[in-house]
Amino acid sequence: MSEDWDTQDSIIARREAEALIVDVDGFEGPLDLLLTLSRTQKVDLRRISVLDLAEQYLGFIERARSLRIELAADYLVMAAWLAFLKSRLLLPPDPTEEGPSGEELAAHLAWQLERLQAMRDVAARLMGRDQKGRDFFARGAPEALAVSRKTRFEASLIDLMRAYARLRTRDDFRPYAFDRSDIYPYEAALARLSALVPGASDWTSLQAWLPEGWRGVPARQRSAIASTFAATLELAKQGQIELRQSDTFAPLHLRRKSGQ
Amino acid sequence: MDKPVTPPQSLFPAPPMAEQERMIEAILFASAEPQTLAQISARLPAGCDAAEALVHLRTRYQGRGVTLGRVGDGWAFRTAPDLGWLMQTERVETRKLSRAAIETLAIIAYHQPATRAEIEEIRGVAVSRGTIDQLLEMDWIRLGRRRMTPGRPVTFVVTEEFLDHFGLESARDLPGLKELREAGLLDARAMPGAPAPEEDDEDDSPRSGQSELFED
Amino acid sequence: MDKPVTPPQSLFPAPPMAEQERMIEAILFASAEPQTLAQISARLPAGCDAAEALVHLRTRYQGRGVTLGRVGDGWAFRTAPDLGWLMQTERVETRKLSRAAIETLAIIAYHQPATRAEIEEIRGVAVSRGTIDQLLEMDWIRLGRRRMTPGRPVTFVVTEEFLDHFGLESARDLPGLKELREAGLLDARAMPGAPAPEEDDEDDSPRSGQSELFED
Repeated sequence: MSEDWDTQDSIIARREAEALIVDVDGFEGPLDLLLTLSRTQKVDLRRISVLDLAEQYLGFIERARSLRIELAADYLVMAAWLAFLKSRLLLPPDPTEEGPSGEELAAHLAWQLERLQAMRDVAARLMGRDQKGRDFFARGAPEALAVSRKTRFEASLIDLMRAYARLRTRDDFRPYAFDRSDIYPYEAALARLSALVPGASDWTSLQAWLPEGWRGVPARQRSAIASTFAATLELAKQGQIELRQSDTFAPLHLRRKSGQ
Repeated sequence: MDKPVTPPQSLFPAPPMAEQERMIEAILFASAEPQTLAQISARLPAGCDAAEALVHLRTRYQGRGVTLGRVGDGWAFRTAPDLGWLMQTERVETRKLSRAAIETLAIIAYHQPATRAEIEEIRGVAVSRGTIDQLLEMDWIRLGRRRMTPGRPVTFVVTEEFLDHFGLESARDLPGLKELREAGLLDARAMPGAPAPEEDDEDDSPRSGQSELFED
Repeated sequence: MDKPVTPPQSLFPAPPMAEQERMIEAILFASAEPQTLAQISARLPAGCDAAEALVHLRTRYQGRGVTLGRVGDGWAFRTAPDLGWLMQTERVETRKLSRAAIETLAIIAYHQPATRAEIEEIRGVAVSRGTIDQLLEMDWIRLGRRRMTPGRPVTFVVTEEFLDHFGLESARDLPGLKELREAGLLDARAMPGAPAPEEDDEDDSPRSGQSELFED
């Protein structure tokens, strides 16, 4: 059937159709292609023959296939739908069959094309308007005579959404890294211990020197013990404290060095 | 002579209208961004009628090299468009928008609030990555309310910056909007036989989009 | 009638004086810097008398809210000196919100009401007191209802001010992860060999802070 149609087709139209195939990457989807094909009918979009258009489209797909041009799936879906539409339009309506008539479907397609064309037209009109920064301008030197200085923190919605996206996908690809939340830094331990040592005249277990909130939870306690222990070594080295351990793995005790 | 109405709580009479006009002129000249009536009023002394003063000011600048215009809820001075050719030095090269981005923008503007699915249905093709992103980043579109349909999709609407950029007082002034609406091209028409478009269960957000602007 | 003097080299007569005034008005309005007479003249069509037009323009703005004045060698519009007080609130320094703050804010917006512990779980690091204070002070978050769990921790929710700033109608309008990914806002470039990002919704937070790696 499409061959008959091919031979009847004028050479010019065939050339145009072939140019379309070569340019298939230039189309933004099947509707765009249909809209381009519809222009060859040289009538108002409202009076377009959807049947002819379906033929043209199917012919296009046919030729693209014969030229072994890969078409994206949505072009093929549209072809299948148009073939279905064509059969509905050509065959007398089956009274037992439910669903919309071929005419209704065709009208909807024509409307979709008209709508797409309309959106393109208004998009062009929009871009053709005078634009800020090109045709008209805002004040070039906005004044800000300051008396009160206030810091305003700025963040855009994009920043917010990106921050969230980053957080929620971080686990997918974050390289292994130490997490710092349960780390009690050595500097903090040293500062804390140095401040407390003058009051430590009696032997006290190292455990008792751990800061509030770092006891009990194993991960935190471990870190606190390590850094506090390192701090005791430093203070002992400086001669500020004495350390005592009765046995291997026995609790470590410390006190202020006598005479300090 | 009609005196400006002074609210009873103010101890001082409002400045004369000519003075109010001067103040607004100063405020709007000083700012590159449109200022809303509320923002202007907040900076004026008590008892001022910014709305009236703006009308006077706008008339005063008619036909001048700089004109006073409305941008959504705001007001701003802008140079007259016919003098744009004088401003080569100030011209900012904007990023060239792809055809897809321009069409997507137009669809959002004319159909707002529009969901991604609606944009795709109209263009007949998927919205490519980065298109929405780019328009958001340019501050030409923003998120609207979620559609109260299954899946509660996000919607997009155009911003004041969009209106300002294209010199539009409001989204109603989009070129050709009325004709499109009258031609039924802004209707939400489903494919015959397909399930009808889901109605929002919130009565105050009809699916008709822009067309509702014209409903009286 | 005195015609503007046209230099012999120009084929076209100079624009009328009123038009020259308009042009200079637009140029000075849009310029970021004061413009010298020579700079203005260079931008005007041949045959214009910028010096004379400036005199006219200056007279026109006398007593207005903005005045045309000399600044160094150049000419510029400036707020009338007596209205300087109107500009007082104008000076605002803008600084980018810190990464910690924007992340905390994002978590509250997406998960509200959110407790401090929940924020820390998602971020994987402790939230400093200052970050929360800053967001509270900016009026972007506020205290929500206490969580009915042991310790009855306080929760945080976003404010109207937040919605206003980010141009949102409600926090529920924020796109979910899936939508972010579809909009190209979320780069799904996974590390080689890493599993593909799961298609989860914002509600089912896996709450998998790295801290649990250290749990016994």
